[in-house]
Amino acid sequence: MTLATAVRSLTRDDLHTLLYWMRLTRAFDDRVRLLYNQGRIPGAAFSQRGHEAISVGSSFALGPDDVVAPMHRDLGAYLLRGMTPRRIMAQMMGRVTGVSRGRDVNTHGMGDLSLNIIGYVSPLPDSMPLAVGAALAFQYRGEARVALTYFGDGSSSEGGCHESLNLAAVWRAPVVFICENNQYAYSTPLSRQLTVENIADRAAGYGFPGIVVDGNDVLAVYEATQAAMARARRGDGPTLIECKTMRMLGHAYHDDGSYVPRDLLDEWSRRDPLLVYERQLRDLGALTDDELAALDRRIAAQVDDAVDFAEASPWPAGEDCLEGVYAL
Amino acid sequence: MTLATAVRSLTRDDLHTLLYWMRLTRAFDDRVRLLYNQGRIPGAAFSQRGHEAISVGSSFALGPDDVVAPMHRDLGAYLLRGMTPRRIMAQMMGRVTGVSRGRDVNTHGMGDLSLNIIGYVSPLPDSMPLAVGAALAFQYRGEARVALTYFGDGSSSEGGCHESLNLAAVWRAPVVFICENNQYAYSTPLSRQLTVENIADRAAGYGFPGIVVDGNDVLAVYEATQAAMARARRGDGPTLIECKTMRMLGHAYHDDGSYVPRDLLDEWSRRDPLLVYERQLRDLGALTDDELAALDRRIAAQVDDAVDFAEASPWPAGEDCLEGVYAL
Amino acid sequence: MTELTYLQAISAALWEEMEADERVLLLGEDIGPFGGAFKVTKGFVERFGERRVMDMPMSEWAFVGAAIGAAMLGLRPVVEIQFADFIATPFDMIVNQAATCYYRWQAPVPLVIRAPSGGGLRAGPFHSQNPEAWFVHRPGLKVVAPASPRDAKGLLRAAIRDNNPVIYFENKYLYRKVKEDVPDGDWTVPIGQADVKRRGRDVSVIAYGSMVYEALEAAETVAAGGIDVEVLDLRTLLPLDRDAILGTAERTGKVIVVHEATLTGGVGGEVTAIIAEHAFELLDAPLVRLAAPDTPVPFSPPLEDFFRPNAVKIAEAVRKLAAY
Amino acid sequence: MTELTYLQAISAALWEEMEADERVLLLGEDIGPFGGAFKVTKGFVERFGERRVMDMPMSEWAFVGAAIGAAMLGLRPVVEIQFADFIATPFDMIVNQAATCYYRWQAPVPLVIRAPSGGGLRAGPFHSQNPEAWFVHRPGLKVVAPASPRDAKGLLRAAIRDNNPVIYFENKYLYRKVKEDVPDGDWTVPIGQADVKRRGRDVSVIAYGSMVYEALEAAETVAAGGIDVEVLDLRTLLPLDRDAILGTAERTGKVIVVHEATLTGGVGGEVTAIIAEHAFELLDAPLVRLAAPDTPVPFSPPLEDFFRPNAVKIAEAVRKLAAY
Ligand SMILES: Cc1ncc(C[n+]2csc(CCOP(=O)(O)OP(=O)(O)O)c2C)c(N)n1
Ligand SMILES: Cc1ncc(C[n+]2csc(CCOP(=O)(O)OP(=O)(O)O)c2C)c(N)n1
Ligand SMILES: [Mg+2]
Ligand SMILES: [Mg+2]
Repeated sequence: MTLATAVRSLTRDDLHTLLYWMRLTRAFDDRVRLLYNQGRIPGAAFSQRGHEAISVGSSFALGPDDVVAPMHRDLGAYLLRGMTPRRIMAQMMGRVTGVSRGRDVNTHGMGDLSLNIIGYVSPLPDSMPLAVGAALAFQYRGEARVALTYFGDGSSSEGGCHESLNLAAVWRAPVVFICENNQYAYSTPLSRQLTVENIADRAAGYGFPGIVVDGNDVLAVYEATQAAMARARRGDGPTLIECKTMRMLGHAYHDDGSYVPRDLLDEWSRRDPLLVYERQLRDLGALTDDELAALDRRIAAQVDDAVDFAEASPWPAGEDCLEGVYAL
Repeated sequence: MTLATAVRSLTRDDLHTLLYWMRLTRAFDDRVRLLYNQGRIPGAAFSQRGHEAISVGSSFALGPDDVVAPMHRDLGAYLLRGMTPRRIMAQMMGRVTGVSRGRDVNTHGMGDLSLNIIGYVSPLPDSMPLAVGAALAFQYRGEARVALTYFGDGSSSEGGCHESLNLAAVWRAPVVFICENNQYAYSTPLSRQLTVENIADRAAGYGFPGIVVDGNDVLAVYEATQAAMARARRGDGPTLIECKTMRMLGHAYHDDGSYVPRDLLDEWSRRDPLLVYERQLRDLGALTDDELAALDRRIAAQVDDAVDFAEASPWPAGEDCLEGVYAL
Repeated sequence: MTELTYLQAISAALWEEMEADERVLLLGEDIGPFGGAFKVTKGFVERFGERRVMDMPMSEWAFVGAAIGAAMLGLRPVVEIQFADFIATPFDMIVNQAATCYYRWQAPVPLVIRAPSGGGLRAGPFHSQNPEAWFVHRPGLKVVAPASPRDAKGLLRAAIRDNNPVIYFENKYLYRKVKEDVPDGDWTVPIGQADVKRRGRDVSVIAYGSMVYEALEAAETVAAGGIDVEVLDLRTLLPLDRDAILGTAERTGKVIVVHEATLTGGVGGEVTAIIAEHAFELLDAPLVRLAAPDTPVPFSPPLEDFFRPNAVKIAEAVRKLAAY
Repeated sequence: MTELTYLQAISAALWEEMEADERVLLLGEDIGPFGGAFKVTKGFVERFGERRVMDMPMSEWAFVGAAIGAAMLGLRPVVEIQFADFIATPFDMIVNQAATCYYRWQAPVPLVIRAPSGGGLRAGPFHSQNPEAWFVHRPGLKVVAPASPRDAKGLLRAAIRDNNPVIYFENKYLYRKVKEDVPDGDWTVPIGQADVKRRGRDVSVIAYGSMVYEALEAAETVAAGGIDVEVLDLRTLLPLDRDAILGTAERTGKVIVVHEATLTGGVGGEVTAIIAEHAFELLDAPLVRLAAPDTPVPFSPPLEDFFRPNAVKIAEAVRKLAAY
């Protein structure tokens, strides 16, 4: 999407909405890191830095009835789809007010069917077939809804990735797969994971389009997703969109990520998705200093509020763990 | 391989050796079907008809130290690699003299490391990573050996297929994968399994060659495998060879295969691998009626002998089942 | 009442639930035109169409996962795993995904996985397994293993209507071997209730699946010798019917737990432990387990006959225990 | 003697076996330059090179399968599954392939699968599991679960030298929490032998993994009240050391079996059943199991603390049983 097209298809409000979600994602994530380092978040938490354009740009393309199955670097998708910072922060802290009521850790298990969000489990890429199944339900009932899900470069090597892509192809299912190629699976670089340049090229093996986009350009991600959603909604089946990016911090906050070459990070930090987008908006004359400052103030207040809410929320009672293993 | 090339690279003896293994495979399989129908073979047995050129042509390309992991339609490979008709028939009948001593059923579990044959388990495609691992062992010790294995069109949809191909690629492992595309997985036609013309095209997603050959032309299969083996031995990594063929009978002998369209079978019966090869040899002037008759007599005698041997072999004693669960 | 074989009872439950509830659909390998490896779904695609009777590519992990996703979005999928032995392939999807979604984020997963299990058919190590114990060790799942046509039908109906993932182990050996009158109409066998299939005073045999028939046969055999055996059919393996287990232990004071699965780590250990913990004082003799020995399921008839528990072996164990 | 933590003991065993035997190689995710998620293989790639310390793409099923193939062809691979929770992914390859090749066609599979297991670390439902019971129900596998640094080292050595697939459950909670003098030199702890970690006359606590320490702590607590507890550390879960289990039951007549895994279908059932079958007459009280409740492993500290068995709960159970 050129800036020009973006401006044609998106209102100024839309452009600011995107900015808001990206910056909220960044600010929330920065706070999580801080809290984690202060020992105020038990367990672990995944870094989001570098992934904001992907999670926000793609989920912005969803219609209200579409379903999304975000993964561990898709904080932006959860937020954008209506999961409040309060609930998510309480989730991070294991409080009863958290999405999973203290049962699951960090972004795991943050599903809410009333928001059309499917939560994820840790084994990867176990959300892919769920999205295909959601798409199957839409087809089954003749609904014009689409399912969107995500997987990493590392997860692309798992057998389940292949099975899910193939099943979606055979069913011509209304599903969009976003591959977040951040060049590492934990500490393992691409060179030890696969032998091809683009994961998206594998889509040819399933007979549907595989597209490569700049994962640090929120408008590009949005446009590609939007087109793929439209295609799926038309009944033309799945699309695989590979977003090239870089994980800018460790895998999770206990990991300093020091195995990533410094200059690779330097190079990508110049392409920081927030910087890129801010520059685009300014070039368009669609963002003023005051607007940005006001937005950031609003965001900071929201994040503060989320932390206050979470820390004021009660811990679950021990014996609560026994309840609700089975649905009635 | 044109006939002319074949004649250049293969001796008349070689050509007759191929003929022998193919016709032995056919005769043995025909006998198994007969015995099964007579209730003389307990359990089940997979049909081999149509697959003779693939199993024989590919395994003929193996050097003595190479390892093969054949599957359920690769009777020809077991025979060619030195598993005697006697042992195999006794295996089919569950006798102590069978390859697995009565423990496993039909072609399952017919491994013998002294023959460089890896046996298979029923879940598919569970031999693929074993072949990759054998190839890893060769690399590890710097041995110029190659591993060869097989999988079906149906098995190509399993996640393990993808993982194995990718792992082989990342390791540049000396392994050759033969995809036996017989157009059905049990009763399920290709159209319900995948959306692309050639499974071999998926090799592009792993950065190694994917080749399509006529699976009913033993010389073509041999030539392609031979080239792939040489490539692997040179250290240039894996190859995927897709052999197009047709399963001419039911999945196994309890299945009449009546779901396969009659005219599809008719069409392919004209391309019967034994007929094709016989014609090729006759065109070359490399086969006389007398030779063929003598060969078939020799084969019939061998199969008779195998049946006699198997039926004269003792059943295992019940309590034998307790022994040998663990290696010392 | 209609006389049905075990297999017909399963088919009937599927058929009737599909007639009654548009949300029910079937996924599995070769279940469409072919009617399934065991013909359980013969005629289904003709009646319900390919939309509701879906032939799957070989990719158990993904189609179980897709069934989970579809279940979350309002369908009620019934998946057939062609042989229970292949349930190890989608294992992760079952134990990590299906079993935990409700606990973690309150997403019900109304999913049934049908797994034809069991031996005695000369089918070797990979078409004869009884892997139920793995799932009994996974909170969030329910596990059933009916023995009679009546229970097969009633439990499958209950499983389809349950809002949790239910693993339904159907015993292949029984498919065409057992037959009984099954009531018509809309009734279920509640998940979680064992059933006393024979009342007796001297020894309890607790069993499930094909072993229920072997136990009943053994009971007849020893009855001639004056031993009165009670046979408890567990029917559901998770949750186990603790009251029924303790009840039979209390009534006879002597208990044998029988299963076709291998001994070590099997469901028999759990049942035995429940009794040893909660009915210890009522016992008149050591608890006894009778199960397959700890080996893969061997193929050759003499080996499999030795391997598989049966009425003769049960009768022997009953006699010994009665004499204790 | 060298003082080693549990983690150091594991590293040391790997290191020394790699030094001693060129056939030993390591496969796993992030085990190379990164040194593994828990740093067990820190420094290994520098010493042994990428040929012997292989970082894997995420494809557990295939790399376990490749390890099986390599093992058949003469290598002795040690695979790290990053968290035991992910062992459900290559489950088929372990239970169907690795476990059965020797039985079926006499191909030894000298393979070790290291699986860091256990909770108490606020890691939630998928980084805290204790899935050992699944494998205990699979003939052809061996399963070990050491508690002490000494056993961790000796059992890992024995596992690497064993010609069968061994699942080695290492308890993450213990990695840096326990430390002891470990003898130098070439010795092993034989697979299949339990160990009495504390002698006592009144009550036996049978445990493994992290629960051994909780049991020992509980024993100290109740000793003040005059209850003398014997603690048996199973160490190997398949094959179980029947003699040691029956021996401790005989000595005290009162047994509690403890594990961190969830109760139903856990290894505790098997151990309890063995006693109820073979030492019934020597028992002075009902058998008792103490395990995690039947739920996924919850994350939040109060939930996990409630969920996880510990010394306090064990001491309470011991007091109750002693008073029986
Ligand atoms: C089946 C499975 N194996 C291993 C892991 C451990 N693990 C968690 S995240 C991760 C790396 C994931 O890499 P990628 O898919 O590229 O996603 P990223 O974290 O880079 O966004 C690994 C190995 C897992 N979660 N699931
Ligand atoms: C994991 C797994 N799922 C299902 C089966 C049951 N099954 C045995 S053979 C077969 C079809 C195999 O098709 P293909 O790979 O094309 O091989 P073919 O039999 O056609 O040679 C199926 C579904 C199996 N063996 N393994
Ligand atoms: Mg990544
Ligand atoms: Mg096929």
